[in-house]
Amino acid sequence: KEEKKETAAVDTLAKIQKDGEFLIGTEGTYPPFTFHDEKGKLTGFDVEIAEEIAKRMKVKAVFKETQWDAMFAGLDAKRFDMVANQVGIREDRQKKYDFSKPYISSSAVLVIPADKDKPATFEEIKGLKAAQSLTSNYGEMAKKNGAEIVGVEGFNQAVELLSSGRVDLTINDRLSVLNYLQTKKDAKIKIADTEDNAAESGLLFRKGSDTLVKEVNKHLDDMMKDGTYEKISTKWFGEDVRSK
Amino acid sequence: MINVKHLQKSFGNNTVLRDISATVEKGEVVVIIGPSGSGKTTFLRCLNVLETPDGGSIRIGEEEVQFSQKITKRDIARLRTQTGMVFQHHNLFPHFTALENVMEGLITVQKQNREEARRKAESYLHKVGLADKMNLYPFQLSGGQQQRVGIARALALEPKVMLFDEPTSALDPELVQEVLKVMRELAQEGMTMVVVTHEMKFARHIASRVIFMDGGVIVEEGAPADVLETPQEERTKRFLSLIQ
Amino acid sequence: MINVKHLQKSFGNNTVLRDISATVEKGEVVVIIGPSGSGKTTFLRCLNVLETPDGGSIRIGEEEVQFSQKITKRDIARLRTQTGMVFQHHNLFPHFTALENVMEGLITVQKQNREEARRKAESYLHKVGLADKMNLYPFQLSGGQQQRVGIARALALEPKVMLFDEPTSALDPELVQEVLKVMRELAQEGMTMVVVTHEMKFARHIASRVIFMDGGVIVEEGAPADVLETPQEERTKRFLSLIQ
Amino acid sequence: MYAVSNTVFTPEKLSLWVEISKASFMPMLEGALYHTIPLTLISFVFGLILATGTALARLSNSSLLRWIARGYVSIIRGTPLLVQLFIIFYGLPSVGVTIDPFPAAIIGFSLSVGAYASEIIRASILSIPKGQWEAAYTIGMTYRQALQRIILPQAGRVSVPPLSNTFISLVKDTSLASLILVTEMFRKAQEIASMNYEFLIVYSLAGLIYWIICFVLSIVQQRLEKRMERYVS
Amino acid sequence: MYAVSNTVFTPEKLSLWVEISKASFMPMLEGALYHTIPLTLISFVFGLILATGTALARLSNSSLLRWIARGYVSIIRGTPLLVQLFIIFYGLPSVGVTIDPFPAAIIGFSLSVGAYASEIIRASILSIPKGQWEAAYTIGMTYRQALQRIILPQAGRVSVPPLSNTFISLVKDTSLASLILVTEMFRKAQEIASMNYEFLIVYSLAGLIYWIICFVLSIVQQRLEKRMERYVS
Ligand SMILES: Nc1ncnc2c1ncn2[C@@H]1O[C@H](COP(=O)(O)OP(=O)(O)OP(=O)(O)O)[C@@H](O)[C@H]1O
Ligand SMILES: Nc1ncnc2c1ncn2[C@@H]1O[C@H](COP(=O)(O)OP(=O)(O)OP(=O)(O)O)[C@@H](O)[C@H]1O
Ligand SMILES: [Mg+2]
Ligand SMILES: [Mg+2]
Repeated sequence: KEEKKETAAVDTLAKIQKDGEFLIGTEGTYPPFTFHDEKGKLTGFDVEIAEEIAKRMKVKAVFKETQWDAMFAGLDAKRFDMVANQVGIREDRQKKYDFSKPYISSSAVLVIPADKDKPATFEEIKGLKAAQSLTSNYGEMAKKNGAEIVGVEGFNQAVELLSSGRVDLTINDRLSVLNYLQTKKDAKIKIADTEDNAAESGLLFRKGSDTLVKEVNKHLDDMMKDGTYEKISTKWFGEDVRSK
Repeated sequence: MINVKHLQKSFGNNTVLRDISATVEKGEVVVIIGPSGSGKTTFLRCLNVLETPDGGSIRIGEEEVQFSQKITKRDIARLRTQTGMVFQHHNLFPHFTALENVMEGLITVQKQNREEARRKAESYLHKVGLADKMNLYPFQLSGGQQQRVGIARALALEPKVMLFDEPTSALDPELVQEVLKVMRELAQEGMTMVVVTHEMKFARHIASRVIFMDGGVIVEEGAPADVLETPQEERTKRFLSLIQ
Repeated sequence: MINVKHLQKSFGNNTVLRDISATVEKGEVVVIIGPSGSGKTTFLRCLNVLETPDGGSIRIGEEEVQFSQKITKRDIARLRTQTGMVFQHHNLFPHFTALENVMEGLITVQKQNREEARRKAESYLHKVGLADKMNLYPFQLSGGQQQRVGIARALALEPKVMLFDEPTSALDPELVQEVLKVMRELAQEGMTMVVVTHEMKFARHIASRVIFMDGGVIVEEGAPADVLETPQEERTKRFLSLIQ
Repeated sequence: MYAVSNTVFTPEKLSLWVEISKASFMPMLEGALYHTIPLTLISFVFGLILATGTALARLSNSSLLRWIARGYVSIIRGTPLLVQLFIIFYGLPSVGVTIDPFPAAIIGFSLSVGAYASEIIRASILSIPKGQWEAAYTIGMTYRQALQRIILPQAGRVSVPPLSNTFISLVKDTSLASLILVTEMFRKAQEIASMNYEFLIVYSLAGLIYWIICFVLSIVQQRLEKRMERYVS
Repeated sequence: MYAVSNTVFTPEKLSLWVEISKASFMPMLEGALYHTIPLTLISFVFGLILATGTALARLSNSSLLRWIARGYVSIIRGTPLLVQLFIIFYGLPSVGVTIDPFPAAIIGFSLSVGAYASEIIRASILSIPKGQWEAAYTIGMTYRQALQRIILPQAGRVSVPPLSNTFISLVKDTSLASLILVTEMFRKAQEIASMNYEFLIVYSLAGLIYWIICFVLSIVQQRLEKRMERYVS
């Protein structure tokens, strides 16, 4: 009991190195960032980035999959050491958590039903119904442009609502929309407008994981320099999505 | 008043009534005795069409039903209004007071108005000696009082014939008399009655006729003095020796 | 054999037994009669400590318990082994066969081995005339047979005294005799018995003594001929006139 | 299997709890009053009507009716409510039926209550002694009259305790309505937590509110039971 | 309230259903066999033990025991299972108790079954006529012997139908285990659906599998009931 108390007091990085395991929380249901392929294997951009970091730290990446809300609770409860799930770097989050340096930036796109041509631009969404997830930055954007927000669990539900004509639009992450359009050939949605003003995401840590954040940032820098990042990025998106 | 011809009733393979024929004149009190399982209850229930006979016919008052052909709900209803039934276990409606129990048939079935029904119900409860218990619920009454409410409930509908199925056999011995007293008075007023009972005193002194049933047939019938004191049949003798 | 002194029992405000004292000699058959609610059942249940008396004392065989002081589970157990009880409603264990019902007490309570218990149970079932029904479940037996199994179950434990609470009053009239016959035989073998019953014939011919209870006191007791034919007390006379 | 760490409750943590509770209590209560409770009550009433019909169908002589009722009960009880709501809200549009969130939720929950409660009502009807039917028939009542005047009032009393279970489950199940865009209480909790990231605290608070609702309900139930029991000893 | 659109079932859609069902059936079945079913069975067994203890506590003479049992039942039934699992898995670590996912799920579900089933078992014990206790006492049995040999076997029979409801609910409730990192069947469904975006199809399929499990269970229940009813007419 005494010994365990001691180890708990030690910082997260030391614990990871001692155990040889890096516990990473992720949703596992958010393609192409973190999802299961046809064989059921967990994969995706975030997963591979996290795996690469773990490799460079010479520890094993152990992924823990759960829902969005449980992901945060799990980080708080020290069930995991890090979250890799396209968590947008936002001020309110920074108050409670530490972020790595941004490892991806993506643009926002305006998505509308395929058989409509309104709204065509972000300016036209005023007064319309936008399906937005509680947890993303895009809801703020929609609100700022005067749309009426319909709260949803995630992108998939937003698409269902769009397809069934219950809402007029959703603003979402360009990369995941592109993945959707690629996967689902009979998609009933389309991209109407793109906002280049990009949002950045980072890996998420408990407050006080300074040494771990520093370590992860170092490996991220290395990856971006030696071409590993570009390789992973191109594999998933056909382009380099690093934050400029 | 009652005319039963070739009545038959089976439950599955078990033939309970085999070709019963019997007549009851207006004002007669017929007591049916017989061992357990001999079909006494089933016979009464057939008179009331709580069981549908398989064959034969029943005439009560002016109404006649042939059971060899298909019978309708209307036939059953016709026959049923002719009789009132009192069960071994009172079967009062537990959620109604004594008064409401008696009024229920008058209001719901005979569509009398509440005031009229109440007056009539009160007079019948008075008749069975329960003027002071009218507003009690069944569970607040003793077994003998419950039985008497049951009698009043049946009487209030002014049936041509009253059927009693062991009305005292579930009662404590000293409560038996109060129920028999009411039945005796009814008989003296000229009510036509068919009574299944093991009260030999009642049979001896009140019955105009006694029927001994066994194995689904009428084994012997006649004046009480004859059947009870000098039975002709072996089976009657054996049964009487057992219960006396 | 039994010695009861100043027994008292109330349920809340309702005093059911007021200072009952009575003695039963070895081999005596005492019949208790009295109107409903007079406390007959409560008296028997006190002898068996199914109800804990509020005061007085009970001695059965060598065991004596004072109820004015605090009694223990052990006291209850001591007294209880002295008596066997037969209820109005048989209370057989429905999930056991007749044989198992009789064996249960021998095995679970007296810790006899199965073979011995079976032999004993069989002999007692034989005694009550049920040698051929041993492997039937209670629901497959008639009321009279069920009561006889109940008697065998109590007898098998070889109590000093047998208590009967209206053992025949829930039975069809022609089944009464088979139970009374078993009780008669028991009495003739010298078993000490306390019997609550309304069977006047049994009281007259078998009882060594009759006790008439009313309102929680013993109103009158004595030889059957005296109490039943020439009662001294007004209350006894009234009761006897009601039930005969 | 479990490890003991040194993170325990501190005064700061406690004050955090208090602060967050204060901030989130009102919005959640609002969610409860405007959505959770109306949704529960309306669905329960419709569900009971449906359940009574289903119970009678299962007890009827028509084997067609019996089979329909059995199928309905089996499907609803055998599949998760989540899936049912999903199909009603997201599935039906593809066959041309689009229903608004609140009515869709009412339909979903009523169907669910209807299935679960029908078994309870059926059992209570069966628990009424056959003699009650017969007594009703002997005084000349029809099936319908006997049912309405004699059997259902008694069956109602018998089914209050088990139905209150169904009701309490329903209160909590309404949290699934957020899936089809009804902003009930648990949705509010999620919204609040997604802003302050204190999921544990906010959810616990939501649990507390549910518990209070259920507690109040159980008191109502006891009252009801007592009132209905006036006629049994 | 609802609108009719022109999107209806087409042959292509049907073949899509078939294809997706084929691809996702095996993984989901795996999830069911390796997680959903064991989780259900183990929790149910522990839950029943807990429930029996709780029922006896609620019927005991000790008012302390009675209050503990009442409190436990009230809290568990009054709050959503989701919140309970959340607290066990993400809340307890902050007071120093960290439990692995599978055992945590077992604890959560057992506590839940324990509370719901305790009410059922309590009612069944109460439904056994007092005469059975008395008959047991008169042949010299102790409370414990009477309970074990006479009362519980009979109460068990009475409680099979309502317990099977609890069991069926449990099967479906285990889907919440994904919240605390147990990859049960519904999690598999979510994984598959998030990859191919065919939520409606995949969830319906999951519903079908649940329904099959429940259907099989209800057959088992009927068998069990029949076997236990051999001694009543
Ligand atoms: N609803 C039923 N289904 C099947 N069998 C029945 C039914 N009702 C009665 N029986 C059978 O019919 C036979 C006669 O029963 P009935 O109740 O008419 O006898 P009884 O003369 O009234 O006997 P008791 O004196 O015990 O009341 C019995 O063998 C009984 O088991
Ligand atoms: N457990 C109990 N709680 C409260 N009152 C009771 C209880 N048992 C019996 N009584 C009351 O005690 C009184 C005597 O009852 P008891 O059963 O001893 O009478 P009894 O002489 O056996 O009557 P019966 O002939 O009807 O069996 C009655 O007023 C009854 O209501
Ligand atoms: Mg009969
Ligand atoms: Mg008594």
